[in-house]
Amino acid sequence: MAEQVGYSQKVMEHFMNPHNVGVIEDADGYGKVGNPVCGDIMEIFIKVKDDRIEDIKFRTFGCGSAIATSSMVTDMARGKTLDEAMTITRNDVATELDGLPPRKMHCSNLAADALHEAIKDYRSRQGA
Amino acid sequence: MERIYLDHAAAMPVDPRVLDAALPYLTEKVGNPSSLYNEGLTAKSAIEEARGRVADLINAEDTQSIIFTSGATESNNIAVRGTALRNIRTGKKIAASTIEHISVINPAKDLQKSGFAFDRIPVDAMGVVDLEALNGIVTPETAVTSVIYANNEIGTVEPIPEIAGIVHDRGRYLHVDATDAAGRIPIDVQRDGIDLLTLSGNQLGGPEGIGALYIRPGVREQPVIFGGGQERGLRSGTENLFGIVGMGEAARIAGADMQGESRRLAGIRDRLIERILTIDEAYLTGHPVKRLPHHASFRFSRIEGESIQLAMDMYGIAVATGSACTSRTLEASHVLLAIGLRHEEAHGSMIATLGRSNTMEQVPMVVDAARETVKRLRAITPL
Amino acid sequence: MERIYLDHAAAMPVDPRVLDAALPYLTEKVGNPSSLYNEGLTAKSAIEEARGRVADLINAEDTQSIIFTSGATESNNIAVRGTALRNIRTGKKIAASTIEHISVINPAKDLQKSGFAFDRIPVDAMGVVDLEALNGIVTPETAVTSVIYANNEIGTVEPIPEIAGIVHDRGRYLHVDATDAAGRIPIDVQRDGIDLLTLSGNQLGGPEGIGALYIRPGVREQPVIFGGGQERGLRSGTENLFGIVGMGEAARIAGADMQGESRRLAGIRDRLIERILTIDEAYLTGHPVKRLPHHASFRFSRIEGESIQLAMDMYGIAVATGSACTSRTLEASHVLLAIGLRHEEAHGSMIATLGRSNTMEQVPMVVDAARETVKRLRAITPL
Ligand SMILES: Cc1ncc(COP(=O)(O)O)c(C=O)c1O
Ligand SMILES: Cc1ncc(COP(=O)(O)O)c(C=O)c1O
Ligand code: FES
Ligand code: FES
Repeated sequence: MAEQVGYSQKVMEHFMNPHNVGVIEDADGYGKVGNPVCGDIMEIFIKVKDDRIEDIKFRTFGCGSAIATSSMVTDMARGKTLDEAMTITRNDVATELDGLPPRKMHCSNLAADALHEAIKDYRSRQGA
Repeated sequence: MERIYLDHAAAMPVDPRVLDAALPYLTEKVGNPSSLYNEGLTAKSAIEEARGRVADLINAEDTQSIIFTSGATESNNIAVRGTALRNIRTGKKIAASTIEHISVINPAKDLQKSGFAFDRIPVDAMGVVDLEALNGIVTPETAVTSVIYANNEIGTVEPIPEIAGIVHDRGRYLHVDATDAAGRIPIDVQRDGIDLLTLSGNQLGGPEGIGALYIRPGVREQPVIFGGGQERGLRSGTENLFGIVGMGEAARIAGADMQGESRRLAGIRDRLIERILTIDEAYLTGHPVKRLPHHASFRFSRIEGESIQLAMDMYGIAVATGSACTSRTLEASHVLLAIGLRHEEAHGSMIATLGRSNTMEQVPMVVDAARETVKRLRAITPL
Repeated sequence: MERIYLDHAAAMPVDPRVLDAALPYLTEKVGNPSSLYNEGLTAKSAIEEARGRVADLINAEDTQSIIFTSGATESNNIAVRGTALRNIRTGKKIAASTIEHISVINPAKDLQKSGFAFDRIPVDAMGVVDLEALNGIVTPETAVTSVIYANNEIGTVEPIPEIAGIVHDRGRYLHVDATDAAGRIPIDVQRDGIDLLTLSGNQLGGPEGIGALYIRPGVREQPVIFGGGQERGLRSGTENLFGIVGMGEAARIAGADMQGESRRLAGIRDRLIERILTIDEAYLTGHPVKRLPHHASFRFSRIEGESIQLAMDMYGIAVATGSACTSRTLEASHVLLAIGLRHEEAHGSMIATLGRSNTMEQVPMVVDAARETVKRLRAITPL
């Protein structure tokens, strides 16, 4: 009945111990998105082998949900084919995290976009 | 793990002495203060006694110059809207500093819809009101000029007597929001030249849901809320007896304890500031000297404040932040922008406001937690 | 001498169970409900739980349809001013019964200054709204029509579902002031067809300084007080956590206890009315049957209410009066005039509103005191 208060347990887990943090120096694809409204910035690096995401890392400047969605999307994408990874939506990420506060759904749920940018970057480098 | 609470500017526990004094007015000493039966007279006396105590704290010339409201937000609304509308013959202009609380800014913006001009007075990089600019902006048509006594986000204390001098030379009334300053530093409305002063009950150690507005005798006001005509017609509604008695007692205690307690907190504050500033790319916001004794505020480059708040909480420490990400509108703090920070810089703010439960012994724990927090968040930042 | 308190409609002691539930939020469980640290989340949860309990009491379709305010006066102001201004395209008309509380009437009068027409809906001699007149007065331009659920001076309960039918046929929104009715008789905003409903915390057995406004989902509102945007932007100001939790608990208790307690009080009320009416030239005001279970109101010819109140107090009994002499404006009660009493008749009013501390055993004492009081005052009246 009452509206959810604060972040879900899952968001807090990912926030406190984010997975796949860092930089891939020789990345095959790189995506960076930012939200001009509140200023969050996310970047995702991918390493691709046989059309699959073999390695993935991120760095994020932003709030709890910005960090948690980045961590979650990298988990979700790892091991997927590029086509599969392209189908991951912002909503999927939020759902996997057991939801986000409504206010945060649009502004700091950009991780899927960063992932898609990285894949597009990879594809354009392949000249596809 | 014992928690360390450092957000007293947002909400404070009620002083146990206040509770003792005010609780009977919730249970036994209940009656309509406008009625002449016994319980009503008791209630009325209690209210007038509380009014006197609040008047004493700020050296008001007349107890009747204090009206009780539902809180600082409402006091600010009356001071801005009520003064402007009642003194419309002065002119359709109002002015306020760029670092006022949003409960001053938003009623001022609302008046713009009714044709009022709303002028903003800039502050310098430390948050001090620019007196020359003030002198240029305020005119005889400015019915009310609003300047915060000390800002809640950056702690800077304004030179109110000088500001009052200019406002009275140039314009009409000076309203001062003393929500965070009262009970921390000595306020004297007569010495300071203040026409209207906002006070919060909770910020004095009293309950929430109660506040007061000092109105210098002779200043004309109109209400924002209309009804039964309580509080000289300026704040209708059955009196919040528990809140009023509590705020009165809190004002009395604040007056008696202020000197000692403020000195104690300033000691903790100074140590905290000194130690936090040893963290890489950590900066103080607000004035290094002219600041509230219980207030320490910072920014850390390249990280964001909501994350700071969440991480500090994991270490058992409650702090505030002015980050856009925690605001309802997701906009950067107008206060941090007003002191000249860029959006990215305004993001990484952390505010600690001290109170009775805080001790010098807590400082190392807070500093260690902050250091760890900054390290963690910097490890994942792309900036 | 044990005192008998019969002015529960003015101010009520807080239920001890409410105190137990709410006190921790004054002392330990303190934090900014907008913040994400532990104390903030606890505060936020407590607020949302309280909101749910208030919603349940009136069968609101959505907990978010409840906003907390500083009391019934403020809720009425938002319901009248906020609705009228936000729905100005509907038309610049508002309507209210002639027996509304002054916190409905005065904001309506203030709107007249902004060009609104303010139409009054008459009531009959028992205080029941004239449905035919209502049908004639409300038009498609009437943005909000305000009718009290049950009047505080005469106890009459209005036929709200019928009124809602007419208002929705003819005009726009129906606002109902349920300050005195809630927790006494069952209210169901969906069944009753209410768009906006005013509730008082204290009248439910909670603290003073807290109230609520139910706003049917889809009804557009604007705030009266501007600031930080709490309560969906409709009531800015740091949340009064103690008040909110207290009001929530009071709503829960009221829902659970209402049937039994109202029946008990109605028994006392009926006996009191029966016995008081044996006094010479004593009359019931308001409806003999459709009245609040805890409400007994009278008038005595040829004597004046302030004197009645003072004399009853000498016998240890606290009662209210609608006499001009006790009002701030020294005007006769608009409610008593609206039911057709002449000025002289309106003078001699005595109102008894019952609560938990009252018992059947007190009735003879009250009646004896009233009889003596009337005798005394009649002995010196020239009328
Ligand atoms: C400077 C200042 N003014 C006004 C207010 C509003 O106080 P309240 O929310 O208690 O109404 C605050 C609240 O934090 C404040 O810091
Ligand atoms: C019917 C009614 N509405 C509104 C109010 C205003 O309530 P408050 O004074 O608690 O704001 C009262 C107060 O007695 C009342 O009886
Ligand atoms: S990064 Fe600002 S709200 Fe998430
Ligand atoms: S008779 Fe005295 S005020 Fe009315």
